Amino acid sequence: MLSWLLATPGRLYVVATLLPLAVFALLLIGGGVRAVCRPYRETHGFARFCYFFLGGHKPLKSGAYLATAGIAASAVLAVIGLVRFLDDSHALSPIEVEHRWAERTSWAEVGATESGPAIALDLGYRIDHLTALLFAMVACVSTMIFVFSLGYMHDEMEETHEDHEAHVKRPGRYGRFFLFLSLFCFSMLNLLIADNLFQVFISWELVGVCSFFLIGFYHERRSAGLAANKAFIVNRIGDAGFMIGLAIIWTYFGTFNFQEIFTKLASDGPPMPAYLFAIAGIGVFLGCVGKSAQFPLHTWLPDAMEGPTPVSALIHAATMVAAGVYLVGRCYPLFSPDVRLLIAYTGMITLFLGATIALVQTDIKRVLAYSTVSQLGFMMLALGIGGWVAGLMHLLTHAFFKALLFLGSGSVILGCHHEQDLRKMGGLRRKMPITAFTMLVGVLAIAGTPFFSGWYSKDLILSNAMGFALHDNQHMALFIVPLFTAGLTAFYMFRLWFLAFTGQPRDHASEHAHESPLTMIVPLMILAVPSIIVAWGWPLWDPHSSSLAHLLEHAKPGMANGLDREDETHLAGWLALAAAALGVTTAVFIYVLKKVDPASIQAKAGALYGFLKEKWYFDEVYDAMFVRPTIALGFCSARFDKKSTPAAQAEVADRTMNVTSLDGVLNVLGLGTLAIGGKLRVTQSGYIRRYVTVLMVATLAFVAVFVAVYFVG
Amino acid sequence: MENADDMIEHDLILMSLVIFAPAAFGLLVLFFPPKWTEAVRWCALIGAAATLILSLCLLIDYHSLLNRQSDRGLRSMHHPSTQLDARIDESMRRDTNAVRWPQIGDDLVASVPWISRFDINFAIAVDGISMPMIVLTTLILFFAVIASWGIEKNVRAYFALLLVLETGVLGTFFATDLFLMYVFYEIVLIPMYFLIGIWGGGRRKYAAIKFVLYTLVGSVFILVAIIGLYFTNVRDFVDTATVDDRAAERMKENPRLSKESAESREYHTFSIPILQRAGQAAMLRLNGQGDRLADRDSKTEGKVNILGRGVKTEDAINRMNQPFFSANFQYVLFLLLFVGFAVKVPIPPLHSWLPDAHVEAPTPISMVLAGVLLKLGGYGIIRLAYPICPWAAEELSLFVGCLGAFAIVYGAFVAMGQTDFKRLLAYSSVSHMGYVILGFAVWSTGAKSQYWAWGMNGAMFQMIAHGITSAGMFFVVGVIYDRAHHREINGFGGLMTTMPLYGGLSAILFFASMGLPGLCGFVGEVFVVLGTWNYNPGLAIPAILATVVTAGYLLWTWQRVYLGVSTNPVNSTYPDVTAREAIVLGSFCLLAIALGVLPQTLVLAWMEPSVTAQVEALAKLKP
Amino acid sequence: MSLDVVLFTAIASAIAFSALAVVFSRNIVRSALWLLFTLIGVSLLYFLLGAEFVGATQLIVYVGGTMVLVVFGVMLTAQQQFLKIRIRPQEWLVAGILASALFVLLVTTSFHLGEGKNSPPAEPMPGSGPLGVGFLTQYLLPFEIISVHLLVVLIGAAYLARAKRRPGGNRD
Amino acid sequence: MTELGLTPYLCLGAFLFCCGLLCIATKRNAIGILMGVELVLNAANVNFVACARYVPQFALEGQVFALLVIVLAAGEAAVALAIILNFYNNHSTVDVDKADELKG
Repeated sequence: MLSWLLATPGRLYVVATLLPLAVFALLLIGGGVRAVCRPYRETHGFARFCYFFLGGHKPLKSGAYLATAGIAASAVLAVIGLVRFLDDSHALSPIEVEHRWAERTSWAEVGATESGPAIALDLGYRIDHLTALLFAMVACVSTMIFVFSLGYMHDEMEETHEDHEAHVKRPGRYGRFFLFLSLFCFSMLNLLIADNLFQVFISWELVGVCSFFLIGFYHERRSAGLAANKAFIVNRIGDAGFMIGLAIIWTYFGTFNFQEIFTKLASDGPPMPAYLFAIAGIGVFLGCVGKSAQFPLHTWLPDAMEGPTPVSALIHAATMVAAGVYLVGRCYPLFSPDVRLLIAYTGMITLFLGATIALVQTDIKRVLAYSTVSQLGFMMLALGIGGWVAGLMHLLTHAFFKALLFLGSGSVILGCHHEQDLRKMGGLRRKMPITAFTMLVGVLAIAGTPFFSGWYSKDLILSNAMGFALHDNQHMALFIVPLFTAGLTAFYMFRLWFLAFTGQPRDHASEHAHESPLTMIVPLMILAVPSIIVAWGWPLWDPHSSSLAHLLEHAKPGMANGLDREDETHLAGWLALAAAALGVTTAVFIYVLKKVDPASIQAKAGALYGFLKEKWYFDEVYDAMFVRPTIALGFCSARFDKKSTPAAQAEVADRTMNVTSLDGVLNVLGLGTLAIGGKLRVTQSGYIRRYVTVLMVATLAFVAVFVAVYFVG
Repeated sequence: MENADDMIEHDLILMSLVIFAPAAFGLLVLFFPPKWTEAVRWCALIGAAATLILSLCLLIDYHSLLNRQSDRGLRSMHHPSTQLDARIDESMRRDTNAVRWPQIGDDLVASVPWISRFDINFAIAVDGISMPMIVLTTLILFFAVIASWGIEKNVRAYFALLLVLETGVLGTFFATDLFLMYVFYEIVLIPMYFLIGIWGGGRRKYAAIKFVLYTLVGSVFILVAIIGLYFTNVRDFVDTATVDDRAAERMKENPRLSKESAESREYHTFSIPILQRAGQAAMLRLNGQGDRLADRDSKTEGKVNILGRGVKTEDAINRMNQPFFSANFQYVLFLLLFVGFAVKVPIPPLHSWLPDAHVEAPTPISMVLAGVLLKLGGYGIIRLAYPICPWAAEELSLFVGCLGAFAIVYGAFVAMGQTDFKRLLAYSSVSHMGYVILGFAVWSTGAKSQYWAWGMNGAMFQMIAHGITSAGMFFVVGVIYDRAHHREINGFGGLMTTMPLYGGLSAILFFASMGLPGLCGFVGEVFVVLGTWNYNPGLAIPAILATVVTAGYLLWTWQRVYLGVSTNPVNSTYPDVTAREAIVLGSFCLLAIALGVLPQTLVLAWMEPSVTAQVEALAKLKP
Repeated sequence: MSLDVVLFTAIASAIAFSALAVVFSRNIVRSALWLLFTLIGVSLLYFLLGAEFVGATQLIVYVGGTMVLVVFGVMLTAQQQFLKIRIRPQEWLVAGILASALFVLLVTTSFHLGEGKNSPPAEPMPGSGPLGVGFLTQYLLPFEIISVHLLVVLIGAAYLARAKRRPGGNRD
Repeated sequence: MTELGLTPYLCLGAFLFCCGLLCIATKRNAIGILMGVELVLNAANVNFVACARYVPQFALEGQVFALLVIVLAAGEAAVALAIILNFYNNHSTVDVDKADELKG
């Protein structure tokens, strides 16, 4: 086994990816066996042994530890892999690196005919700087979140747990949480190391399913069920677009492998008409929009907050939603210039949309959800305008501090006995100092204060935006809106912090708040460190000198080189800083010094406040435009196919001769033949004389024919 | 020369055993005294298990046949001599001069004269297209027998009919003689009528009669086509030696027959491979490429060698003025066969029998109906309709493709509007079988013929995958029906909390039928969609968007049945799945995962060569 | 006007008249009587045609046997109300039209058929000798069948006409 | 009038045939129908014997046929009469229109 591992270092990553899958399989089988043995635990000795060995009535704690150990091991492997890959890439030539860090096998081969070899769908991995960095980030963040959720999900341990929202008694589900979390980690890591679009698509949908199960973890709550469905279906719409892109690529390139596609693209351009190439690009981007909750398909992310907080932290902040940005970065050459422009504008709309809605949210997790939507908008904007490195760097830094913020909010919620409403919190600084301090770090980082990781990446994005806007000032909005939104971001993040941690507790929940246990505090502190230092580079005060940026520079696809136009004069940096400062001062002005009462602003804003509170009415619009018509179409086509009558009248309905539905046509055919039979019956009247008359007519006819044929003819 | 013991054809014995073992056990079950219900069930189970094991041996046999003759080079297992036509041609050649070359016992082709007057023989064979269907049938019937443990009403008759049904289905898949296939195709109907009519639900009579009449109309179409085929003189596509032997035999039987001259000798047959060659010749002629016809042994490039040995191309061409080789006869023949099998698939305008049959049939029967009987339609199309009239199939491929795409979208939307769980699954079967039809229709030729190979293999795989997921899903409904005695989706709720194991297993089946990667539903759909775009994007886009609607209605059902808290308290009193139910559900889930993760090693390795060979044979006909 | 033409017209007109009388007479007994005259007319026709044996058989079997049966039937069932059963005039009309149309057609056929054969051939009709030989050699099979047929008819008629014993004493 | 040809005989046969049919179609008394049948049979016989007379090679067959018809007519009349009497005994009527139990 070890020899296989050391054959090529790339396999390190394969093992790291498969570890969570192994854990998932183990937990699944364990849970299954336990469930099968439950009814027979009294009668059969062996079943009794299995049942209690696998945890008996109380869910098993060791399952969770196994899962955490699994993900921790893959995190260690990831870091080792990163280190080895970095020095390999320095020392060896690209071909040599290619050989050691990329492999693939065929998954399904079809069509091996005389006219050519079989074109195969294959699975494989290929490690480059981007993958190595992201892999390490995802693994480490996941490990932190696993450790955090050991503590957070503690109340799922009891035998009968009373769900505080759905008020129903149910057995604890501690093991199942880690089951789906490990499956998610596997599919996320698999997505990163994939070397072809098909494998990305497979893990794309697997990740969607894991988010479906995790959002719907508390499936007694009706809202959780609805949110899970919504998330999966909206993702599925994105995946449908992705599949259309895949189909076009498959038809014209004949392969899904990134390298082969990029070399063919670089050598002789897209082998299909321009509009089809654009559609392929848009298709793949639609997949990313669905997954990263960009403008048209963003409505599912805030509802995904129904899931437990570690889920929101892991899936809906750090990793899954980042997958969309990663994919845009990975298949960058696939996007033609005008598709890139579309990406930029989608990003711009999303970031503005997310920020404005986050301003008025009162639920702590919803604020963070919308801030995630907004930050993802920033990344898409950066990628759209050619700032490949800026976008992906922001992806990396954002993952750390957003995970920190979410975990902080989790600890706050647990501290305040499952209270999520900011208006009921206050003054938690004194009761939960460490959470308060670590969240402050996160808030500072996201607001873009200097020397924090957020500053480096956001600054780079804004300078790219400025460069792009100056270069082609028709797109000036692409710089103005993000600048303004940077200010908004600072405002709503500090608003959250001040509402939660400063002032006096406004509700008994926040009065009796208590600091979370150690297993939750340690991850917060550990995550606070990278939120500050991950993007540092020498010299410290120069935002463009981030070490992370240099690393990512290596992985930039060839064609993206000429695109990014950084503004050398740091003007964008200063402007961003000014905007952020403005945002912070207004927040302090309103929430700390209480010069202006927020309620009065709401009164003045009136309709605008309602508009923002209702999340720009997207849910209602989509419901009216898509959901309700589809269901209506479903019901009327069902009605067209068979008029569903209750069983009692069904017998009669089938006898009536009206074509009410496609199925009715059949009944009519049947009854028609019955009617014809009825008519023919009448001719047998029983009177002999009538039969004789018929006889005479018949003979007359025969003789007439006979005469006509033989004698007249 | 072959040694003596090859004289006995092992493959004939094994194949006939697989076909008739279920019927034998079925009859055996009838002799049990009525009170021994438990013994009857176990006997039926042993019968089904024996057939399953036999079919698996056959699969291993077939796999080794492919291995033995595969050239290890580029295309392992694709050696032309392993293809069905080559093997049948070889065994027919050995028939004629049996003295020098006795039949080889392991070529998995066997033919015993049955009604020699009309040249109908008990011709059975196995290749990559029929083998997966056979294994699927025995598998699903085995689980259906396990699922039938709850049947109480006259148990003996039930199991006898079920096992005879299995014989009918298996026979259809084995037969390479049209007449034999038609006989087995009809045998399937009678047990099905009684199974639905006696053990069914509320309006079983209506459903049973509707099912049988509808399918009979379909099979009448097929019968007309078969007779049309029989009256074609196909002497050019058989070796001249065989034709002369046949004429000599006829002379021996009734000497007073006027002596036919060598020229006017006729050869009529029901054998599928020969009719396939005639169909291909018709396509060449109608495409104006008669000159590409060549003798079977000629090696010239670009020629299609489908004529019998010793037949000259010129007189083969001028013998082609029979009706069979005219355009409208090909159209009529294809439409007859296609509509006949489309009723079975079913394709929307002709699908009205499926929801009623499913709703009224008992659980094990709707498992069999959905898992196996729908595949008869698909198998008929790929085995008969396409190879025998390729020209009309190619002309109408857009029409067939549109039907397939319409089926997918229509099935999905109608399923969304259902409130009865089984009716919903019936329509979802219609939608999934739409992929199969779409996969067949994506006719692309020349260098791009590989995309059609993807479509066809996707369709075949989708049939297997749908067989497993739909049978599993119907069993899921059966389990909850045994407890709740109603199938109203809105009447359930919160089953995930009351029956966690049941919830978990049905989650796997729900997502498999939704086409989640890593499970079997995904593989078929992706192959078909990837193959379709090259043929016509207008068909691929609805097929792709329909996956969203499929996800919609399945998840909506999932949410109403499993999530949330149930409105009426009785839902929370249901016991979790028993061991028996867990075995069936568990094995379906295991199959779904295994086929989703390893399609190549488990299925494609031995199924794909035959499907691709058929695609290649038809694709090279078009210029 | 040779002798047989005169004879033929006389007999033919007699037959025709009595046939019409059978049809149009309302009383069943009177029509039975006219039927008798028709049959006798026909046997005379046979004699005219030179088929004496057939004429004789007709007289004996048909007139003697069948007519007696018919008369028996009439007598046994001749209750008052069945003597004159009326039927609606339009049935007459329909039947009349059809019969006359048929007659016209048949007459045209007979003119076509009878074109070439105006004069009767020289040699006489085969008498009872050749007929007897014919029956026992060439037409042996129909001869045997007809005998079996008569036996069956005999048994059948006897069985059908036996007086039914009503349970609990008979009527008279 | 020239020689007596075959046609007059055939016309007579046709006339008898039509009268017989007319009689069957119009009589409501079962015996009346029986008489109609007798007329039709006689018409056939006339044709047979006439043709036997005028077509030399048909001479023997014609007479044989005529004889057979006569014998058969006798048998048929016997059976018909038995049926009618039976019907009369059971339903005390001979009117044909009453015997319509067999209607569809």
